[in-house]
Parts: sequence; structure tokens; C-alpha cells
Amino acid sequence: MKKRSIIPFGPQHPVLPEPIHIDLVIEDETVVEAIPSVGFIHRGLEKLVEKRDFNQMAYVAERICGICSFQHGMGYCEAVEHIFGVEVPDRAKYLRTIWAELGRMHSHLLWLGLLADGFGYENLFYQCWRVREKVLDLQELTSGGRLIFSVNKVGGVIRDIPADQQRTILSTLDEVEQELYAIRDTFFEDYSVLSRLKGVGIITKEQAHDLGCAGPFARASGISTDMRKLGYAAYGDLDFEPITSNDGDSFARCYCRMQEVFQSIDLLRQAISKMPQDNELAVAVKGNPDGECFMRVEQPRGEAVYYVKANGKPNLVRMRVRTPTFANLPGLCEMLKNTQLADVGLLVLTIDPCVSCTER
Amino acid sequence: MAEVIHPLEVIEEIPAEGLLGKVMEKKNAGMRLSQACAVYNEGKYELSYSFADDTTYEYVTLRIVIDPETVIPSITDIVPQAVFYENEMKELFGVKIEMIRLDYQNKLYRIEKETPFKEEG
Amino acid sequence: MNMMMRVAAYIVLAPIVGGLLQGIDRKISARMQRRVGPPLLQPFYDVIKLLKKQAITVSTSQTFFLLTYLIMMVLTGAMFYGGTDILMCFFVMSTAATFLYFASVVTSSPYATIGSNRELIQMMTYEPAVLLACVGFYLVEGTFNVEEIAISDKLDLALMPGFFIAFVFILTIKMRKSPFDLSTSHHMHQEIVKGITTEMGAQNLALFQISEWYENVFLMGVVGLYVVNSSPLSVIAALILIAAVYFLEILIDNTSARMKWESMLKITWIVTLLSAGVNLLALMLIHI
Amino acid sequence: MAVLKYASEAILNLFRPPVTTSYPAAPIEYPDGARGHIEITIDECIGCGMCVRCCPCGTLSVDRNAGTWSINRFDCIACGYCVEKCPKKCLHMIEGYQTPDAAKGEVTYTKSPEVLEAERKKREEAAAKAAAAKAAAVAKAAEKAAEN
Amino acid sequence: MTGLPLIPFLILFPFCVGATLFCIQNMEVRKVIAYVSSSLIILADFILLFAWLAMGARPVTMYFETAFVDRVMLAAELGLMVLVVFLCFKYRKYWISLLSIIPTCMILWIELYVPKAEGGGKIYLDHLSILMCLIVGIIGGLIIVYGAGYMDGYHQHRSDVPDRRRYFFMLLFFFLGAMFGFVLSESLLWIDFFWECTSICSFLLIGYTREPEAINNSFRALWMNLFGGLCLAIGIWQFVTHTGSVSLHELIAVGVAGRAVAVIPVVLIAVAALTKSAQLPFSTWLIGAMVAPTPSSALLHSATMVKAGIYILFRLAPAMQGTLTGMMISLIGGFTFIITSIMAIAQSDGKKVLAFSTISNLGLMVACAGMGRMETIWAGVFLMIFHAISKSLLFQDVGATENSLHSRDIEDMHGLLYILPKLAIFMFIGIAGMFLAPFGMLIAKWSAFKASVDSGNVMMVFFIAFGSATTSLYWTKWMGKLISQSHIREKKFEDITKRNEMISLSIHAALMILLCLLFPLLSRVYVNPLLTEMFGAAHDVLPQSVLYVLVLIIIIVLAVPVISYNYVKNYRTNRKLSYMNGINEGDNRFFIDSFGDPKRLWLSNYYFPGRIGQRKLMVPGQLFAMTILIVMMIMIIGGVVA
Amino acid sequence: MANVKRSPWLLHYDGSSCNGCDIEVLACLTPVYDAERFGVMNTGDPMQADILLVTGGINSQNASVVRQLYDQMPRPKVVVAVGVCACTGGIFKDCYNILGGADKVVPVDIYVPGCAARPQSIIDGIVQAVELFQKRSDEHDALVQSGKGM
Ligand code: NFV
Ligand code: SF4
Ligand code: SF4
Ligand code: SF4
Repeated sequence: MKKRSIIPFGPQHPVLPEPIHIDLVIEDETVVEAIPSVGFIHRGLEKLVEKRDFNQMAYVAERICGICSFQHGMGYCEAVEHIFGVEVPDRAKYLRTIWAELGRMHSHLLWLGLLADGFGYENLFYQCWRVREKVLDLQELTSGGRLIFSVNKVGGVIRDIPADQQRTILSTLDEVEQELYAIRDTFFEDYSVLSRLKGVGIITKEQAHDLGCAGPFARASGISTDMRKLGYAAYGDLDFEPITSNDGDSFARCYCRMQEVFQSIDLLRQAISKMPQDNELAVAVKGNPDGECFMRVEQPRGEAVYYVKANGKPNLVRMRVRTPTFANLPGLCEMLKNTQLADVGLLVLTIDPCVSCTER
Repeated sequence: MAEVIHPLEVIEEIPAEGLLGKVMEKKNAGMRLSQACAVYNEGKYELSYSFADDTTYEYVTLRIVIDPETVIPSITDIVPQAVFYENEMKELFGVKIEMIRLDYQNKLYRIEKETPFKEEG
Repeated sequence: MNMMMRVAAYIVLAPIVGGLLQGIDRKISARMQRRVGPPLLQPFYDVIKLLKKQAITVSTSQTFFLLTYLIMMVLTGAMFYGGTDILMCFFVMSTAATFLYFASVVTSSPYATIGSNRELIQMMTYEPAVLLACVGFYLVEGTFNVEEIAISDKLDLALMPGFFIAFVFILTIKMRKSPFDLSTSHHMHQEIVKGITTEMGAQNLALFQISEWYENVFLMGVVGLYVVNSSPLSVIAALILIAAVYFLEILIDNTSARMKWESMLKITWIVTLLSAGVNLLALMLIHI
Repeated sequence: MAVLKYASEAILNLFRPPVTTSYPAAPIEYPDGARGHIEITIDECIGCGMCVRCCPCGTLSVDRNAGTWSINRFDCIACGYCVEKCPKKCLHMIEGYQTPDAAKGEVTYTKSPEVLEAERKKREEAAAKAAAAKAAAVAKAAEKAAEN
Repeated sequence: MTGLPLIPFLILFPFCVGATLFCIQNMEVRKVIAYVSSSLIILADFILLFAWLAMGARPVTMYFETAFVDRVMLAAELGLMVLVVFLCFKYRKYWISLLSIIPTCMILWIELYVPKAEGGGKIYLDHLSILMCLIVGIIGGLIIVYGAGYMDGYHQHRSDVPDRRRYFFMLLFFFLGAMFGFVLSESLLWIDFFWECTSICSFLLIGYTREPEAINNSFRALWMNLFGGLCLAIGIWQFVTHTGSVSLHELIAVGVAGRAVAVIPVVLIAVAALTKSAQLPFSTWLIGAMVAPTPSSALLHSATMVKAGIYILFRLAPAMQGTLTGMMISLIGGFTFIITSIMAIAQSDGKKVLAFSTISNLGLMVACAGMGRMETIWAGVFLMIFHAISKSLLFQDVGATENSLHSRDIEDMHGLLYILPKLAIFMFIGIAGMFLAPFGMLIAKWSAFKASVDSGNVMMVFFIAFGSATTSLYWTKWMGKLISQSHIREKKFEDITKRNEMISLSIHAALMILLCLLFPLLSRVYVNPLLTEMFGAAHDVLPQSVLYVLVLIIIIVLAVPVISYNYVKNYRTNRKLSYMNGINEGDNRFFIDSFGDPKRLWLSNYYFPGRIGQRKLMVPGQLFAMTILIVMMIMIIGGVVA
Repeated sequence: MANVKRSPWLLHYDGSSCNGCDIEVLACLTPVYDAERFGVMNTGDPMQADILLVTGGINSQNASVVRQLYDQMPRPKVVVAVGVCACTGGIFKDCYNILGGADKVVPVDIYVPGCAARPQSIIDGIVQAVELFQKRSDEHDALVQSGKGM
């Protein structure tokens, strides 16, 4: 017992962009015990349903998180639309898909950068973020906001992506793809990178299932699950297979997310080519919602569940968002056992934690 | 064109006593706990435990409706990963859950206000 | 008198050269990352700012240890440029490093302590290569005396490439560059925050920074020693070699992830054993 | 597996131009329709308060009588919901952000005196009309009562 | 020359005092006697030194006619054997008794039946033996002074151990006597007798507490040392039967001349020395010796016992130079140096660290002896001097700390400087002396390094390069612990260190700093003549100029902290909370944990017990060393026989 | 001699932001915006920082953290609130667990609005903060010279 150190990790910690705290007990550099705690970002925004009506809540939902912002808005809107029983116009569905995939790209690139930073590879971090800026430019171009778009509303979207912007998207995607190759190869082949990722924090398929992991975290352990297969927005029309890996280690997670960036590029190209030419962007919803609905959406970090319950008043009874990071926390706790201290930050990063999503 | 899955999505109402058995059943059926949440509505708690199947995308929600005073057992012995959900219900709603594996003693979020969701808006 | 001049020049110029080197480093790194980067004199701005800030500390003895560290570091360099025994220089350097360790560990703060534990491992990792480099010089020149090594007419590098490789390898550790910047890093992010410098703020950090400049100039001097000989041209060759080594370090820093202590220890010792070891065997064979 | 995989790129980067913007030396280029800040064509505002009610942030306030419309730009999330909801379409989302400042005050827009004057007149007229109507109604009622 | 009466005094006086102490019941009286006799011993040491210097400081052989003494010794040796056999049967370790019976019988046989050249001197005085006397006398005497105070504290906090202090002090004095005898003897038979004496004294001392662990460890020490004794006896027997001489110097001379008859005795005696100085594969006994009260471990580790092995190796060094035996010894020494210093990293028990570092440093000395060159012996002698002082200081200090702190775990010494400042400072000095530039130990290491390069011993170069790196790791981290701000400030510890302990500690510390400063002088006036005696010629291994620069640096190194301390003393600064990710509870000792409660911060050094611990490395190390030993022995002996 | 303002080192703490402002702060340091042009470094260590950037509002749990980080910074120091959440609490100001903007616990010097605050806007904020930092540094110097401060 004497040879153990008891130290705090977080909330303010430079490896973590967001506050999360872990009580660490370490022996030499090996973690013996790790108990996480959250709550530094808890705002209680689900309770805002009492003060904001269901339309305003779309803007609140977007601000659950600035990284996966668009899909939060979308997931919420789809859930409410489901209660209303309205079908959004096809073009709106495609637009939502495009924005969702742009969001996924930027989120994954952001994560790849943070991961690189987590293992002390500054340059790679910068390169990921440099490429990400191009995606952000596309987002700003098409939606008007770099991170938070405010383009969703219950019933559809409020902005269109005209043809010239679509062309810009395509050409930028080509550039991004080109520039990503060098970065991808570095992640996949560099000795020092691999020495930090391979075999670190292994979660087997069984563990991943038992711990209820979601998204790329689960896919890296070989669970082929992807909510986009449910066919919300326009995903039903697009061709893709979930990207999985069987190793379940940090490298596998890195691999899955990196490949998902390329997958997103592909999906964007598909979506743009299949986009219907009508001009309708939204249907009008009248009255107030009544009923309840569970809506599942594949966020960059995995399955997010939006639960909405209404009772015919403009204010919902309850909105609840179960975010993927929340589901991945048990997996994180499992991984932290018996790892190296140097890997703690890294492993926390490999679930791609989004604390503001988690705590809402 | 990829095929679109239209999975079964149901909400099953069950009595509070049947919770553990049902959870066990779902777990044995190879489903994973996707979410658990509480709603405080008209003086009663509605607890939902949703289970998802990763291959068929089936989504089954177990729903129990209980009085605020009812004590319900924790499912963490069957599904350990439910700790955070249950701690959240306990802290934010004041649902009485006993024997949570890692009980944060209402200090998961460490909010100042007690059980903020347990008042109707 | 000549020796005195050199020592004085070192004491006065080393911080300037060291700061400039760091400025160049930051500029080149930035360009490698496709950034503009800070102004060349940024390191000086930083240190001046640090010196002007309010004096803070967690433990009052920290300043004392850091000051000792600085003086020892200056002493190391002064001894080196003064032309005394090179082994002795390194011994004093490791004593200086010990004081840095004290400065950090005295605070009893979690990240500083972990950082200093790692610093110890780093010291252990690089020490063999350093000692062996001295042995190399001794075998080639028959003396440990820097002055004599510098004025002999042998080209040491030609006879001791293995020692040189090992030495450059551990320079990455000494200069706190990726992949071996375990105990503290110049970069903004570190899994152990700032490691040994975590609790150093304001003047204390400035002291640390200045000591590092002295140290780097000393280390670059050692690199130069590999080629400096009686020929006056060799000084130019030494400068080129130093520039090349420095650039190499920057490049390595910018193209590798931070490794863990175990990989660091293993790789470094293997490299030391292989390159310096083979070289040593070869030299001993010639020698006997 | 390769050692220093990125080295060749890093060296090439030395000869590539940096991607860094020259902001603040050069101005920002905004794409069309970038969300920046809310402007009001105050004179068109009818002070209906729709924007105030729909703003998810509670940033706005209107005073119909004083003819003012205020916004705390340090509190506005630029969601644009007010723009969408304004019945007179007198709110606009304009590119360019509010510059940082040491204080986070509100800005208040007041209608121009002419418009105010005109409105006042209109209101007075309306009031007079209403008063007249009321008076008429009262008279009518009195009449009726008298009839009974 | 017939002899100095001083020498029988040095050897016999401790025995007499020991016996007297055993008979005296009153504690105070006992203490007084112990103090007085220790002082007398130290005094006698100095008188011996000066007398011998007055005699011209040349090697002298003395005491030629000793038939009576020989008989007494023989009887005593038989007595020792009976004692061992008795104890072995009592504790059912029957086979160990064989290790005593066989060599005793051999000696008996040599003494009675083997024809020997008559009239050889029995006592030999030269620089080396006088140096050993000084170390044994001064350090040993101080340890006894310390022990008198220490044992009070010991029995205070170890109330479970029966109080047998009379017996304890008796053994300590016996030990000193035996050591004096050992280092002064010229006759191999005498050497053997005193050898057995030290083995058995140490065995009894280790078993002092009579706890099962202590008994176990003491028997381990016994059999290993007796095994050494067996080798020694066989070596002597070999030599005597071939040459008829029992003179140590005869043996060395024959060895230096390169005659085959010397090879087997030399290698056997060297192996015996390995057991005494606890080299691999015989290291475990010294680690087990830690169960004994501190004064005895201090005595075993610093001044006596283990140094006996080194002493004999130094004696044999000229005979080993360039031979296979020398190679074997230096290989084992070097290997022990690095392996045990790695194992020391994994220890957190203060005494264990000291034990491993002792073995490791002895390894270096053994290696120096094995290389057998003038330079390496120069380094070895300095290593021995500095090691004796630093180690003795450290042992005593850890012992005193344990009494006050009720723990000798290094982790519990976190912030010792603020809890027991005096002891912490002594400890700091002791540790600095062990490895920090430019204290003596480091200089000695340096010259050993240089000497191995000169002698073209690549293996040794690597052993030292890597070994000194690992050595500094465990010392530095220990030092760091001492000065860290304490996180157990609320507990108060009383410094129950007695005055006599303090006296001994202060003298040690002063001695060490003094020796560092007088280093060049010591080298010139004492060590160089010592080497001349051994090798016929000597020069400073490190040029005098370097030595003077070193002294200068020592002064600077000692002065810099003082100056910078004075400079910062009046430096006004603002105390800030230490960085704990923003959740420092407010006093640097607690942080807010995941449950919202304050949690005590605890910081520990790195040990890596799973990777480089004793459990992991000891057996492979022993096997490896054993292999070297057996293979080389076969080669050596086979070479002679063939 | 060089003025202090060329070397502002940042400490960024994420109060309870939605990450939007948070990652924009990071984006400021990456190649496209490269705040290091102005000597900015992100230290992650309050002891070494000059400018505290707070994103997001303050809640009951992080209030003490922000306060402690601020206290650990050596004088002169400047606080910048980034994003409307940090300025006023923003869209979350009505949440039960949001106490308000960063000025609830530390004296905020510069407010950077926006949701999310643009990198350019943050750079503007830093530039303003740096001016203030220089001013405070001069005051601090004067204090030290007069022998009153430390
Ligand atoms: N992806 C995502 Fe979220 C959501 N929902 C998640 O944990 O990032 Ni802020
Ligand atoms: S909604 Fe439009 S018209 Fe109505 S008050 Fe607001 S700005 Fe004026
Ligand atoms: S843009 Fe949004 S936040 Fe700003 S005033 Fe309009 S509705 Fe309110
Ligand atoms: S201001 Fe907007 S983007 Fe920034 S933290 Fe708050 S909600 Fe997120």
C-alpha cells in the first residue's frame, strides 16, 4: 500500500479539453484503481423543457455539445417529428445527411488530433486540425456557422445547399482526401505512434457487449452496429457498411475512426449525387405534440438516444438524451484497470469522451 | 441501394417486482442495456430501461411506473454498466434505488439543488 | 588566460546562444507544422516576462534548488569550455540534474513528483551513453581532457561514430524532445501536465529555462568536440555538425509520438549497447 | 511499421507556405449567409414582442411605448429564431461578430423621432377612436337602459 | 623484531571486554565499560598507526614463536565447532554441522600432521593491514558507542524481543577482536581461525531476536560462510601440502611468480572471499542479516565481515592479475555490482536498500581486486574507505530513524527533513557520499572506470557505465523523499535519538566530509605507499591536478547551496497551493475525490518490484553467477591438473 | 527592452461549456489561426499562465475549481470569458445548475461573445487581454520598484 500513489487526474488537465475527474491509485506507473467522476459540466438542460417550448428546445438541443451539435438538433427534431407523425421533405433529409456527415468528419478529425496530442505528437495534432479547418469552412459555407448550425427545425431544415456550394463541397473533399493520406499513414505505420496504440486498453467483443459500448468504440471491438443502418434522414438510400476491427485496442479505435472519415467522404459524395431536386425544405407542423418516442441516431461517438415525451402542451414533459459517451463510461472504467499512467489520458481519449454530451 | 432495417421498437409495461427477472431475460437474450431513464409525471415515476440488439437493431423498453416512495432494486448486479444511469436517477429524480454497485451517494453530479427533476414544471 | 576568456565567453554568451537556438527551434517547428510560428526572439520575451512576474512558489526551497541547479549547470559548461576533464563535466552535470530533481520533488505535488520520478528514469537511461562517450574520447585521444582532445589532430568522429550515434540518441532525452520528453515537455500538452516544471512559475521557471539554455550550449559543445581538432577548419565543420544535429533533433521532435518510459529505456540502452558497444570493442582491439 | 514516418512530409512542409491566416492584419472573409449578429430595422418594428417571446436566451426586450428594442449582444447565441419569427421581417442576421469588450452591456435601438411621432399620432388617433367608440358604446348602453 | 605488545592487546582486549560485559548485570556500568573500551580500542588503533609510522612505515612480520598460542587457538577452534554442531542439532539443521566439522578437522590435521616450515611470522603489519585496523577500530568502535544508545530505543519499540543486550555487546566486541586478528594475521591457519570466529559471531548476531525468520536467516548466513570456510581450509590444505608453508605472503609471492601450486589455493581463497563479501551467488545471507538489530547490521555491512572478504582479495590481487581467477573474480564482482544495484531500485525498506547497495559496492571492489592492477586497487581502496564510512553512517541513521518513526520504509520517510531534521540531514550526507559528484565514492568509481578502460576490460566498462546509472537512481529517489514536503504533518514524531547515537553520527559525517577534502593528501601519503608495497611502484591514478580541481569542486558544490540558500533566504515570495488540477482541498495534502469528499494525496517513488524485484532477479542472477563460478573453476582447476 | 505583452501564456479552463467555444479556443492555436504568432502558448498549468480563458458557465461543482486556478496564477493576470455562456450563462442561464457567467467567481476583464465564439473573435479578445496584461505588468513593476509589492 505504501508504494502506491493516490493522485487526482482532472478536472483541469491539459490532456483533456474538458473537465472530467478520475481518482487514480497508481503503483509505479501502473494504474491500480481508477474511479471517475463527472458533473463539472452538468447544466441540467433537460429540465429546460419546462421553460422553453418544443421549437426553442431545438436550439437548446444543439447546444448540448458543440462538436456533435448538428446531430443533436437533428435527433431531437426527428423525435418530435415522429410524435407529430410528419415526414420531412426528401431534400431536407439529404441536407441533414450532408450536415451530419460533415459533422462526423470534423468530429473525427478533431478526435484524431486530440489523440495525437494525447500521445505527444504535436505536429500530427496540428495537421489533423489543419485539415479539419477545411471541413469547418464547408460547414460555415453551407450553414452559416462553424460549429453550431441552427439549421434544424421541427419539420425540416431552414437552409438549402445550392448547386455551387455542392460543387465546393466536392472539390474540398478531394483536397481533404489527398491531404489525409499522409496523416493516415502516419497514424497507421509510424513506429512511435504504434508503440503507443497497439495493444493498449484492449476491450474484447464480449466485454464491449456487456459494458454496453457504442459507436466506433464498440465497432473497434468487433461489434458491427451502426444506427445509420436504421435509415433515418437519407441514410436508407446510401450504400455503406459499418467499419469494424477485431483487435479492440486503441489502435483499432484509431483505425475505425480514421476509416470513418473516408467513409464520410464517400457518403457525402453519394448524398450529393443522389440529392433530389425539389425545393421544399420543411413541412409545417401545427399544434402541440402528444406522445412519446425513442429516437436513435448515430452520432460520431455512437448511438445517441433521444427520448421525448409530450402531453399536448407546447412544453414537453421530458426530453432525455442518452449520449454515446455516457454509454462508453463503463468501458472506460474497465480499460483504465492495470494500464500505465502514461496511457490514462490516452485511454480517456480513445472513447472520444464528450463530457458536455455526457452530463448535459 | 442499402436495405433499410425497420426494427421492432416496443415499450413493455411491467410491474416493479418483475424488473430483475425481465432484465435477466433480456440480458440472456443477448441484448445490451441501451439506456435507462426516469420521468416524473403526475406524481409518479416512470422508469424506462431500454434494451437494444446490436444485430437486429430491435429496441425494447421496459417500463415500470411506481410511487415516489417505492424502493426498487438496482439492476447493477445483472448489468453492471447501469451504475451511471441509476446514480443519475437517484440523484436527479430521487428514485429510491438500493444496492447500486458503485453508489456515488447522490454525488455524481454534486448539484446544489436536491432532486431537481422531482417537481413538476 | 585563454581559458579564462573562453569560460567568460561561455557564461555571457551561452544564454544568448541558447535562447536563439530555442527561437530557431520554435520557428522551424512551426514551419514543419505549416504555421507561421512565434518571432525569433520569443524565448527572450518569455523569460523576461517570467522574470517580471510576481514571485510565486509552492515550496520556498524550490528557488534555492533551482538556483543551485543553474549554478551547477553553468559550472559544468564552464568546466567544459575551460578545457578540463570531460568526465568530470558530466559528473557535475548529473549533480546539477539531481538538484533539478530536488527542486521539483520538494513541492510534494502530484504531477511534479511523477515528473521527477520520470526524470530519474531518464537520467538512468542516458547516463551509460554519456559515460561511454567519454570512454570513446579517452580511447581515441588517450585523455579525458577537453583541451587536449580539442587540440589533438585526430578526427574523433571518424573513429567513434558509434559513440556519436549513441550520444545523439540520448540528446533527444536531454533536450526534452519527443519521443523522449517524458518528464516535462516544451509542448503545451502533457499527460502529467508540465511534469517536473509543474510547480515552477514566474522566476523559478525562468531559472529553469536559463539553465536549459546553458545546458544546451554545453551539449552542443560536446557535439562539436567530436570534430574539433587542431585544424582551424574543424571549427566550421563543428558548427555545421551542430546545426545538423540540432535540425535532426527538431525533426525527430516533430515526427514522433511520446513513448513510454519502458520503451525509452529499452531502446536507448539497446542503441547504446549496440552502437557504442561495437565501437568500443573495435577501439579496444586497436588500442591493445 | 516505419520510423519517423512523417519526416518527409515535415521537411516538405518547410518549403510549403504556412496556412496561417493573417488576421487581424487582414479582414475576415465571410461566406454568404454567415451567422454573425442581429440587426434591426427599428423603424419597421411594431413592437409586437414576438422576438422577445421566442428568443431561447431571453436576450431581447422591447418597449412598445418607448419604441425601443434592446439586445444584449453578449448574450445572443445568434440562433436566428427571432429573425424567423418576426412578423414584420425587420430583423436580419448580418455577418460579422460583436467585438470583445470589457463590459457586456445591452444596446438599445430607438425608433427615429418621426416614426415615433407618427406612431404616437397613430396611437392617439386610435385611442381617440377607441375613446369615441367607447363613448358611443356607453351612450348606446345608456340609451338602452333608458329605454328599459 | 619480536613484536609490539599493542597487537595482542588489540586482538585480546575486545574478547576480554566482551566476556566482562556478559558478566555485568548493571546496564549503566555496562555502558560505561563499553564506551571506555571502545575509546581505548580507537586509541590503540592510533597508537599502532603512529608506532608503526615511527618504525619507518615498512612492512613488518612479527611473532614467530607462538606454539602455545597455536594450541590455544586450536582448542578454541574445536570449541567453536562443538558450538556449531550443538546449535545445528538444536535447530535440526544437521547438514550444516558438516560444513564446520570438515574444515576444522582439516585444520587440525594440517596443524598436527602436515610438516610445515617452522618459524614463520604470524602477524604482518603494512599499510593495508593498518588501514583495515583503522577502519575496524574507528568505525567498529563508533558503532558500539552508537549501539549502546540504540539498543535502549530498540527494546522500547520492539517490546516483543527478549532483552539480551549483555550477550549482544559481548558478541560485538568478540567480533572486533576477531576482525583485528583476521587483518593482522600472516599465518593462514590464524586467518582461518579468525575467519571461523567472524562467521560464527555474525551467525549469532543475526539470530539475536530468536524469531523464526531470524533463526532461518542466521543459519543461511552460517552455512554460506562456513562453506567459504571450507573453501578456505581446502585452499590452505592444498598450499600447505604442496609447499609446506602457511604464510599468506608466501602464497602471494608464489602466485605472482606464476607457479601452478598457487593457482588452486588462490582460487579457493578467492571463492571463500566471495562468500564473505556476499557476492552472487552468495548474496542472500547479507540481505537476511537485516533482521538483526541495526548496530550488528552496520558492523557487518560497513566495517567488518564483508570487508574481510575484500581485504583478502586485495591481498591476493597481485597474484590474480591477468589470470583466469582474476577474470572470474572481476566478472562476478562486476555482475554483482550491476544486478544488485538494479534490485536495490525495487526496494523500499531502507535497510534492504542499504544491503543491496552494500553488495553492489562490494561487487565493484571485488571487481577492482579481480582486475588486480595498481589503478584498480587504488580505486578499490578508496571505495572501501568511503563505503565503510557512508554505510556505517547510513545504517546508524536508518536505525535511529526507525526507532523514532517506527518504520524504516523509505516511503514513510516522506518529508523526514521536517519531522526529524537532524537525522534527515545526516542521512542526506550519507547518501550524497554514496554517489553524488564529487564525493569520494564517485571519484573512486571514476578511477575504477578509468582503470578498467586502461586494462581493456570491456565487460567492466559496461558494468560500470550501466551500474552507476542504476545506482544513482535509487539513491536520488531516496534523497528526494527526505526533502519532500510532508503529507503527514499532523502526526508528531518524537526524536528519541540518544546523545551517544548523535555523537557517533556526527563523527561519521565529519569524517566523511574531511576525507573528501583530504582526498589528494590521503592518496599521496597513504594509498600510494600501500600500492607500492603491493606492486612495487605506484602513481596517482588520477593526476594530482585533477584531484585538486576535484577538491575545488567539492568546495564549490558545498558552498553553492550555502550561498544560494543565503541568497534566497530573504527572498520574498508568495506561497501558492500546489497544483492538483484545481481541486486542491486547501493545504496541499487533500484533494476532492470522485465522491466529493476530501481524499489524502499520497505520493510514492517508483520501484517496479514486479519487473526488477528481488523475487524476479535474484534467482537468475544467482544461477548466472553460479554458472560463471563453476565453469571458470573447472577451467582453472582443470588447467592446473591437466 | 522587450515588453511583456509579447508573451502571453494561456490557461484554458472549460467551465460548463458545450465544447463549442472550447474547441474554438484550441483551434486558435492550430495552424490556421496560430496564436503563437503573438507569443501565445497554452500552458495548461496555472502557475505558468498569464491569461485565464474561461469557456462555459459556472456551476456549483466547478466554481471552486475556477476560483482555485485563478488564485494559483501569479500576478499580473487577466481573465477572458469566451462565449456567451461564460459571459452571461447564455442559453443555459435558466438551468438549475448554472450559477451564471464566469464573473460569478472570478473578476472577468474581457468578454468575448459568440456562440460559438469565432477563433478570430477569441484572438481579438486575447489581443485586448494582452494590452491589459501589459498595463497591469507595468503597474506591478512600479509596485515592485517602490518595494511594496512582491
Ligand atoms: N458524438 C457525440 Fe456527442 C453526442 N450525442 C457525445 O457523447 O459529442 Ni459532444
Ligand atoms: S418580432 Fe419583429 S416586429 Fe415584433 S417586436 Fe420583434 S422585431 Fe419588432
Ligand atoms: S438570434 Fe437567437 S438568441 Fe439572438 S436574439 Fe435572436 S432569438 Fe435571441
Ligand atoms: S456560448 Fe454557445 S458554443 Fe459556447 S459554450 Fe456556450 S453554448 Fe456552447
